[in-house]
Amino acid sequence: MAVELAEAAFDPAARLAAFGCAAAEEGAVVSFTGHARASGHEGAVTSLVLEAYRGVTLASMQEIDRDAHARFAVTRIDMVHRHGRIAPGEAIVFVAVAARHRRAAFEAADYMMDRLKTEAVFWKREEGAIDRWIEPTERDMDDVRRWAPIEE
Amino acid sequence: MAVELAEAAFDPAARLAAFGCAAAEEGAVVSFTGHARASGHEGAVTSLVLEAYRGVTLASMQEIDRDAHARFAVTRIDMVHRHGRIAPGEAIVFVAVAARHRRAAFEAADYMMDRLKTEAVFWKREEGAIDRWIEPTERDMDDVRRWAPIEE
Amino acid sequence: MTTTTGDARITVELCGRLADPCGRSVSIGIPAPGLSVPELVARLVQGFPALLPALERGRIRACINETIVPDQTIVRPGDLVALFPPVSGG
Amino acid sequence: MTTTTGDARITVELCGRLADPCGRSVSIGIPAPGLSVPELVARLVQGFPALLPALERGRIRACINETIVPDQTIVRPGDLVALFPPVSGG
Repeated sequence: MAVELAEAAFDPAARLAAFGCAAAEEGAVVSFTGHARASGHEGAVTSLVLEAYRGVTLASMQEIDRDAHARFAVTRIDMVHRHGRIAPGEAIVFVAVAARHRRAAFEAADYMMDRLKTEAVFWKREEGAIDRWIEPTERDMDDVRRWAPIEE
Repeated sequence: MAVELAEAAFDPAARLAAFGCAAAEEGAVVSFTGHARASGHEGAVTSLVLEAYRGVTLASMQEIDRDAHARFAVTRIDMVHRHGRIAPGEAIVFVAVAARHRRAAFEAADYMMDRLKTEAVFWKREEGAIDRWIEPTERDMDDVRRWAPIEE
Repeated sequence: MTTTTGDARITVELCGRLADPCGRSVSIGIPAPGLSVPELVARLVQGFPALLPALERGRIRACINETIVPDQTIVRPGDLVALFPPVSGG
Repeated sequence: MTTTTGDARITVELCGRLADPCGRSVSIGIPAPGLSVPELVARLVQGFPALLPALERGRIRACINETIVPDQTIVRPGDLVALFPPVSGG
């Protein structure tokens, strides 16, 4: 499936519909959608701006997709991440994972989101009451450390 | 949101679309869809039959929904589970969870699925090459034991 | 079809795989003061020996009047009784 | 705008919050044999003191020709150079 960096808004439900499932082998489909919130740490947010860098951003997403395939017994992954200006309520990121068993699907989606939060090449700014750059939180760093490196 | 026991087929993507998100506070939406597979442990499966029991089945689903709300910082849950005869590829169960933060959404969905697999009042039969009843596996029992009871 | 007698008859619904040997419900006699769940199961096996293998395998729970109950609960005439083999949704 | 000199000029793209003090890119001179990443950062601060607070905070990584590189990597004239503050998607 696709790993996609999108500037335009997208519809997570349409994405899930297109993802579907392969009846022969995929018993489980997990999706995660991250939405821009209308309230940040510092009050009202009028938009979220995601900056990407040339080919490096998409490559960082593709690496996370590859690693999830290597690490979990999943059959297909769909990943889309927006850049540019995002209005409150709009989807920023969507991942869908299909697998034979639910645990692999949950874990792969969780893993990809932890890595997207801390390693995907984006810089994120909230605009609104106060403009501020958002960097990974301590919690985000703790989350991603749950996934010990796999042995080669 | 709804906790629903449905006899007719439903569309997980339409369900996710209807679930949406509240821009003010819901940054994360996780969905899980369990699909009937065309191949079971004993070969080809032509249909999956889910038997429910009077009001007890829905009540068991509602209890899982209530417990997830009590246990995780989630804002809304949608849960639908089919009974009756289900064709390969069709959705059996769908849960969606909205939360301010992604970890709560992932954990609540994971938790609900573990409990639905082992505690929701359904009996499940694969029909096909060999007809067989499906009961929770050792793995399912291990999965649900990950969630230690919360202290009252 | 039934081979036991008692002061009153109740219908026991048999859920999931428990319906395979004898159908989805059977009728048996029980004493007017009622029986505990294990006593009911024993009486059921007495009346329907074909149920024995199914009732011996896995944890069987009773549901009385749409509530899953502990084994020491007394089943009384007039109760809506069902027996549940291990459940599994999803 | 620049206060340093060298054998060649390169443009350094400044990503995320690094663009706040001086804009999205600056041009500086570097010696023809190149510089390590910390040396480049030091030269940048020399030329653009307003960048110092932003470059001192958090782990800053260099990206050369669209690849994130270790600090000991040598930046040479002609390279496509960017500096990355900590990233965060999702």
